[in-house]
Amino acid sequence: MTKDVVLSPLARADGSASCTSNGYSVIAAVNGPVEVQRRDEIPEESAIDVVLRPAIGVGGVRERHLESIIEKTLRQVILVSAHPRTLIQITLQVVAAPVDSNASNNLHQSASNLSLLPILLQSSMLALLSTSLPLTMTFTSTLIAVSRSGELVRKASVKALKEAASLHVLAFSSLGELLLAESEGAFDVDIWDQVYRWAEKDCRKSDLGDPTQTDDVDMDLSKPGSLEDSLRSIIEEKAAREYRWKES
Amino acid sequence: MADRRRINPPSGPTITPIFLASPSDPPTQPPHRTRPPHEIRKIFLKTGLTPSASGSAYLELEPSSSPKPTTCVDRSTSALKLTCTVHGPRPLPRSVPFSPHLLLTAHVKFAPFASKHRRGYVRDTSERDLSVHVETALRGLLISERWPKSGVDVVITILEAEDDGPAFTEGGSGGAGDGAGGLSGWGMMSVLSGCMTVASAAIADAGIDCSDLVSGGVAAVVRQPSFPHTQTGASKASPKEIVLDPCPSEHADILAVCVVGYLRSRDQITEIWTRGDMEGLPGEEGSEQSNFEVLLDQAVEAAVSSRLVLDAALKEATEYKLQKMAPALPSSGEKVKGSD
Amino acid sequence: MPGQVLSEDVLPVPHKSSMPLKLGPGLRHAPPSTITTSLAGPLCIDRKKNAIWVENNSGRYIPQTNDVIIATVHHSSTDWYHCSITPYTTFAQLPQLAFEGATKKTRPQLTSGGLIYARVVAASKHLDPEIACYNPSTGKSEGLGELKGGMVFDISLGMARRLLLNKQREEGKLVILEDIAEQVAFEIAVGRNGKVWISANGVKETLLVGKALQTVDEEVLNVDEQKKLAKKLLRQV
Amino acid sequence: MAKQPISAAQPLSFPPSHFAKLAPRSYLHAHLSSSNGRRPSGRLPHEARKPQINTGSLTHCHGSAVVRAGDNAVVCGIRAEILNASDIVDCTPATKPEELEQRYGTDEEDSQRPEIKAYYTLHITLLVLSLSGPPFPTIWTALLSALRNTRLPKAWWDADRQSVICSPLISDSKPLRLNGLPIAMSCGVFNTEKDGAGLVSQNADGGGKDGKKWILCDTDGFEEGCCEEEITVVVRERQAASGRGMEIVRIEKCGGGVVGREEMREVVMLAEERWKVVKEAVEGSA
Amino acid sequence: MPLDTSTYSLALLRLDGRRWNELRRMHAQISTQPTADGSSYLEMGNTKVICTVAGPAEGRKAGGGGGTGGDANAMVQVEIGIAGFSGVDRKRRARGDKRTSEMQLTVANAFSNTLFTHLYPHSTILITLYVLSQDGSLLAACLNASTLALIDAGVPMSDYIAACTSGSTSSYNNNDEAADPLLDLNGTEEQELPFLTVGTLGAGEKVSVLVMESRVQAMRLEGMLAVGVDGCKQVKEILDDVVRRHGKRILLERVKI
Amino acid sequence: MPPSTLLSPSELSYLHSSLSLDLPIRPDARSPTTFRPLVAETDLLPTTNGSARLCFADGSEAIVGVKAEVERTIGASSTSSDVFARGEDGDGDTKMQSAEEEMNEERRRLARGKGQDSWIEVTIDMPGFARDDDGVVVFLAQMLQEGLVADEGLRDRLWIGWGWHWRIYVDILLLTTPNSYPLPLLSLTTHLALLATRLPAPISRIDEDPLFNDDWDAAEPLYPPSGSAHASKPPFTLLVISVEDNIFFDPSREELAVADAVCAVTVGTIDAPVSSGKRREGTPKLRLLSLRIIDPPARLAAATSGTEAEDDQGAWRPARGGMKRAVVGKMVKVVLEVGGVGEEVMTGLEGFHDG
Amino acid sequence: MSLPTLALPGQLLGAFSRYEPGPGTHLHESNVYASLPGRPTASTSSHNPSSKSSKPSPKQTLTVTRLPSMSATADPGPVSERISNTNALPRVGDVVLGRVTRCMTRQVNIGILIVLGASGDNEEGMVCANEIQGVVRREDVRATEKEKVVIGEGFRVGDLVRAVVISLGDQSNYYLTTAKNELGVIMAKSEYRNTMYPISWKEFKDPVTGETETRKVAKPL
Repeated sequence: MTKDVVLSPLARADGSASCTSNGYSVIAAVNGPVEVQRRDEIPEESAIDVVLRPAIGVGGVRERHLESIIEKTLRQVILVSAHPRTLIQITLQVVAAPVDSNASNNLHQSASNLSLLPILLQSSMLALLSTSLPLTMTFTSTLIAVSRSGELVRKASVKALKEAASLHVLAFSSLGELLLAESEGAFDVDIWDQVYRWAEKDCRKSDLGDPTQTDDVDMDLSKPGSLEDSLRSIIEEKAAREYRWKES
Repeated sequence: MADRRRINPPSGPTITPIFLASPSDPPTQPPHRTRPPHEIRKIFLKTGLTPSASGSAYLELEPSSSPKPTTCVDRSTSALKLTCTVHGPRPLPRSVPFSPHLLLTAHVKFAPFASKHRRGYVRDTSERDLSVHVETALRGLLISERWPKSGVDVVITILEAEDDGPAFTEGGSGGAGDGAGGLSGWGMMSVLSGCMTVASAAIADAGIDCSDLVSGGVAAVVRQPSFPHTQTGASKASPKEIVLDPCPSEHADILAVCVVGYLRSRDQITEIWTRGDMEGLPGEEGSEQSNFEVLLDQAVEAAVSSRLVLDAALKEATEYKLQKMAPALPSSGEKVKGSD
Repeated sequence: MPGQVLSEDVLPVPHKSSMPLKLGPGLRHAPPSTITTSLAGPLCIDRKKNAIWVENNSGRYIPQTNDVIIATVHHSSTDWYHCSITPYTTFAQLPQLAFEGATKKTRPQLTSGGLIYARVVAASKHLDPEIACYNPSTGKSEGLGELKGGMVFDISLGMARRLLLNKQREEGKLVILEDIAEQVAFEIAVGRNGKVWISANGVKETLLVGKALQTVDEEVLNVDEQKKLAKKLLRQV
Repeated sequence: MAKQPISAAQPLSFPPSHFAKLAPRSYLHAHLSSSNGRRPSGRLPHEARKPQINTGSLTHCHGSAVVRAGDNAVVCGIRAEILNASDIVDCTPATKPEELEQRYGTDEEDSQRPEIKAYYTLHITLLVLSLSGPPFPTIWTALLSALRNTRLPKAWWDADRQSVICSPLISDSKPLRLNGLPIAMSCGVFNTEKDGAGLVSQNADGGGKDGKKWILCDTDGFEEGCCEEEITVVVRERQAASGRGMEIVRIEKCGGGVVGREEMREVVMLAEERWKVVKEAVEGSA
Repeated sequence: MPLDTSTYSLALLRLDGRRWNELRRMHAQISTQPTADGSSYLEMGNTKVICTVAGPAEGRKAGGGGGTGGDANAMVQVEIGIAGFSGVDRKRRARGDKRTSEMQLTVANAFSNTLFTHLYPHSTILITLYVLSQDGSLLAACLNASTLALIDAGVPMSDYIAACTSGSTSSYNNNDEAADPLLDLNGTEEQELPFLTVGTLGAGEKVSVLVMESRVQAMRLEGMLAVGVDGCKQVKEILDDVVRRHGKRILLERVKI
Repeated sequence: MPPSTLLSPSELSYLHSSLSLDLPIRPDARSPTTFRPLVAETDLLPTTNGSARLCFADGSEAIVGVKAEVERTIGASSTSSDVFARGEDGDGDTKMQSAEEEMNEERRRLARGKGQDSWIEVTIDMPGFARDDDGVVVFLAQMLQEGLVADEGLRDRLWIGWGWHWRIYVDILLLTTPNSYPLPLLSLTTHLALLATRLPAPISRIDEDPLFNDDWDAAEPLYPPSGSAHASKPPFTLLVISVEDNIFFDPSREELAVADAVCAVTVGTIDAPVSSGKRREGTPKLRLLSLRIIDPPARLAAATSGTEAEDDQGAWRPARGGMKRAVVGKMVKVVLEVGGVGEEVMTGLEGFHDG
Repeated sequence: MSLPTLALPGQLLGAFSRYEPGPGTHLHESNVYASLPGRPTASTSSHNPSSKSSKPSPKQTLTVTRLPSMSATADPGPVSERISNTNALPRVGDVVLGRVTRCMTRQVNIGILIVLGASGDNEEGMVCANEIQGVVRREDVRATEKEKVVIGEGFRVGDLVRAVVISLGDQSNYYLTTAKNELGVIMAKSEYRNTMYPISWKEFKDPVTGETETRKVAKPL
């Protein structure tokens, strides 16, 4: 799993994490709480600034949009009232994206848009944990595609994504709330319901996911089990490493 | 450099469709002025259409020449459509040094689809120039020392511009494109007059103390359309006349135009913008007045008649407010604040 | 993990009801009696002190009252020095008279860039932290004040905490310093803000000590490894 | 207890406008938890504002629309311009900075002409004249109405002029083909859990924990300020393939954890209601 | 080919009739602008530059030009305006133009190290250069003009900065060993030949500015540099002369009064 | 760009009142219409088609360079109407002497009305204005350009032949920081530069691609010198201020500071063909090309404390409202009238050019 | 001459000989003109802030009521939205309500939300569209023993404060004072974000936790 998730790879940042999954690879860095510009200072909370840089070129409209989604979500997670009038800056750099045959074509950009979202969320979550900023909860997120024939696909390939009838990204908090839901394509409530259930299984503690879902549905965090479990295990490992000195 | 604020069309120049001028259609004939020379076009003016602003107004000139049977995709005569929002008075941004009075800034912007030639998203020279004109017209109006250390922004968006008639189309992309390029045509002048009127209404709507209202008026020297189609006019001199509120597309060649921002109740002028050759007007030799003065007076005439509309619109709005506010605050003077 | 609610049984039962439960970093108390974690890390419980907290090593230092820190003077105003404790955060206020025996006449002249060893006297999330180089009650410096010469090394917050434990060897499992101290004489000041100031006779020695600490920190060496390292380094001098 | 006179009485001593400014959340909370459960705007929580649409008013545009919904006002102007195949660098269709737009870029695609000589490029400009509350639904409606209103002139390649020539006759021009009529609805979630929702919650329903939650359709500017969680749903009638009925084409929800499965169903139903209303407004305008 | 190598090798004369180590006619005046604190007008051949100096003045404008020196020193700011008509064919340089700003930076750095900026803390010295016509050696001309203007403004400096260009008689591609160095290239020569701009501190060997942006064999470099530095000496003489004459005039006027 | 005067409110009010007397008194005892002395030279830049340098009394200085380039006229093709026009006019010219004389004559006649605004480009370079599109700079550029293009005589002279025309770049360089409205300075300098501008003489026929006589001496002046058949002068802009009912030319900074209103008046000459021959020898008749009101600096500068009544004689405060119609009329008259300020200035400038 | 029921800017209202120009009017060539659209009213009130001399004038004072801009569109919109875009700017002597945005050792920054009249009467308050920066300097916090004031003990970020404008201040801030009994914090939340109630002139109490926090408490009106 160290292959897919690395905690604090960056020495200078207060906290950082890098994730690799499904052809994407992202490095997230968190800095904060630091001094905030007078302009966007919030009296009773800390401002959160998400910066997303695409693999190639500079960010545009699409990146801004993703940034706003991530910012809204993290605001729920970070204990913003703990550090008022400060800035918490999250920088997300897409290192690698799956090669898209006709990437030039905008029409499918939106698809890749969503498929990028989970790993962005995931890596920023991990980066936050490594920063040890006070949080209200943790969360995990996953991407589920619905093919034209109506069956659900996890970890859809680029091709599958392109052909999918609809795409769904859902994020669940450790308290079991649905934190975020982004869906596009054509579908109806029942399909969405199904997606919801699948996603919940993937994300939440495995004890409420049924045994059939043990195949590697998670963000490649190697050992089976839900994303939340793997998240936990990552942290445990970190702790173990840091407090090695205690034993012996 | 690439525009990252919006999703852009395919890279590569796009051009406005060129229409086949089939002589059969009436619309392709240049429209003629149907109004008498001293009549201005109908103006629709209403305040308070933009609730999110401190004050706002919308102005529309109704196309004078009778709307044609719309068999044609691009209607050749367009009507001026302006919206103006006023923000403030509000505290000045930190960057601006302390000022004991109200600082006014005006931003005039054409919507990209406002004119025949597609406009860019950044303000070009002609737009900036218009802004300067509008500021000049308004500054004289405000009783600015009643609003210390504060600023007010007047934002005018031109949804639809006067299409600039011959002067414009001939002059190529009149200044829109090339940096400090050529001037844009006569249409600009009537746009300015509209801007002044609408801005004045919006400012009054925002409840900012003014010494008067300013209304715009345009008058032009035109060569009477003796031969409709000759552009090479100079040689064959047909009689010149002065018309109020010229609609550029209606006049084969306009020789000079004068815009004024006029304060009626003070009989003063806060803004003049005049261009062109105003020589050889009928009855120039005899009279004491120079051609310019004759033209100026006519422009003022136009301003006076647009002032009527301005007053009416404000009256209506004010009555509306009064009856709305009736419960809100008892109409006794002392309780009003924020002034002086 | 953040967001977890600590069940009652985890909480230490106060053997003396008089002694209230102390909540360390990483825990939030929402009245009446729910305690939720806000940090990720091992949960530590000290039954004697009846305290409970979440260990964490990384991240940025947040000033806490009574912490000792190493700060850099950025600039000075009429009666304040403005010092930076961590980069890019608001400056801490150091009253110019907050030194041992400082009066209007005899106040220490600190230049920008100067190092000081100070104690956080006031830290609230709403106010800029205030620090002092003496104990307000006694007026004694208690080892605080300007740090002259020497060098500052960055270490993790956890390491800083370990170094400040009064029983390093037992609790902190730190032997490296003692071992080195046997052969190299040096002064050391440890700031909670993840900075350690070291001054030895020569630059070489200073570096040696600093490097030693940093390696111990980064590679999380246990006692024997530390001893090894100490030997290796000492061989060089 | 002494608090009653203070915490209860004091706020009431403000006129409503002040109360709204000083403690917006409590103000909204007070309204919603009052007997009639209406919002400050007098609307019911699930009541949306009806859009007023008029189209085709802009002369220099091939299609245009002005949409007002409450205090949101948006102008959309669409101009078709000719892009000679020769100058094409990449074939991204003209779109505007709304993520949905890309999804429905296909709408414009229809308008591209099969000839190799040149394409129509639609320059779509949206101006928000007045903003209060989430603008997207209004913007989207404006865009739709404008697209429906757009007519592209008949065009052909004129060999000797070496350029594309268009017929000026409206009779020759043809409208755009849109697939379906997707309508967007957004609503906010007002959640008093996070804060001990100020004054009012001090009464019976004491704030802090077990706070109340409301789903407010089509929030206005004031309410938007009080709602963190925001949901936008876009629905349209099913396309031919999978029979009749409605289908969802987009869900966007972030900023909070209140809306789960059941709530989502509820929201979608509201969206479908909304669809009917807006649909007739849009069609009425044409 | 601006420099006909064949004829050159024979007559050792350049197209404008100069010999290899000959400067172009150089003409300069001091305090041409009455309103400015210091000003100068300088011609190197057909390259004509006007320079005005404002300051040292309290406070500093944010950004602009190449600002250097800490708060304790004066900041030297340089603005270079290249007139649209200065070139052979009309070309408008935008303000943000990269080449211009690079030149600004070069000049700013050169002078913030030569001037005694520590005498004027928290203040700004603004050097504004107007290029009226350019025909090679632009940067050199700017440097020389600035020196004069600064002297006129009475800003103390350790010594003159005198600059000129030097090149090599044949382009990089046909690298013949026989390539000789050239002094003070004009516009056409600059287009064809490798060249560098060198500015020395006073008549000494101290090189304070050295810019080369063209490709040339390393071995030629030394020769070019030598010639360049030598040229700077000559330039320094000329500048010095200008200053002295100006000084004399002022003294005379004093006497008259 | 409000010129900052260091005058106290009371000084201002004194100045204002002394200027508003029936027989106004200017600080430097000038008559309302006299100008301050100025220094100028032309043809200082060999690389340009025309150039001028002008220095005002207050030390402000500007350099203008004019460059002309041949350019293909977009979308211009010898359409039927033009051809027709040619034939028609062709009948008239039997008594033309030499060939190229005739050609020029014909070119001149055909050019009529063909000129385009976009053929003339004015750019201004000002120290201290970081951005080229700063409101003030734009406004000045537009102002000057307005004057130039308003004179169709100039526009037409740029016409070379079917499909070809001159494009003129007027680059204005302000050397000193603008301490007052630099408009007149820039305009007069431009005037001189244009006066000195010469275009290579075309030797090709109008319907073929242009060829030019590369002999600079043979080049024709852009503005035919006075005396010649088609004599005309470049337009120029004057700054006129009004205090109460008095008007003043070439206002100093202090005078500007108390001006009730400021006007920029652009005048040009009437081309020979237009005014039917009744032109006095030497100076051609003047006409108004454009005029606009400029914000008086007093409005921009900090107004004194908010005393309500306007009639209080204490500190002077900038007047509210606008200017009177009559005053504007007066300004124009004084500029235009035969032997008026306009002519005076024009002849004055011509002196510099010839000398 | 009777007053018109409705006046527009620049409309003649009466001669200076008969009327004093009050708010919403101005003087031009010794006549009083309206400077706002609205209903002019004449009143014989001795105190008229606008008259240049303090001597009580027998003349009537003319005023024109400022009216907020209102959405002319069909639906009225929430009251807050309708009123909030009236442009209120504080004047010296006005009572203002604002929220503490930041505490520093020497001053508290306050975002002014509502400008009440000089009388401090709620009814005539004006809501600021976007909050205006104000500051209470340490010496202006309370009237007595100013030098002992510790900002941290008087205010917390988020508190609601009633204060009086003492000067237009510098380019960014209005200067305010709370040095009066009825001025100071009127509404405060505890660390646990519960609204507290005042129990003394310098303390608030959290009803839920029962903890108290110190403030510069405003005496409830």
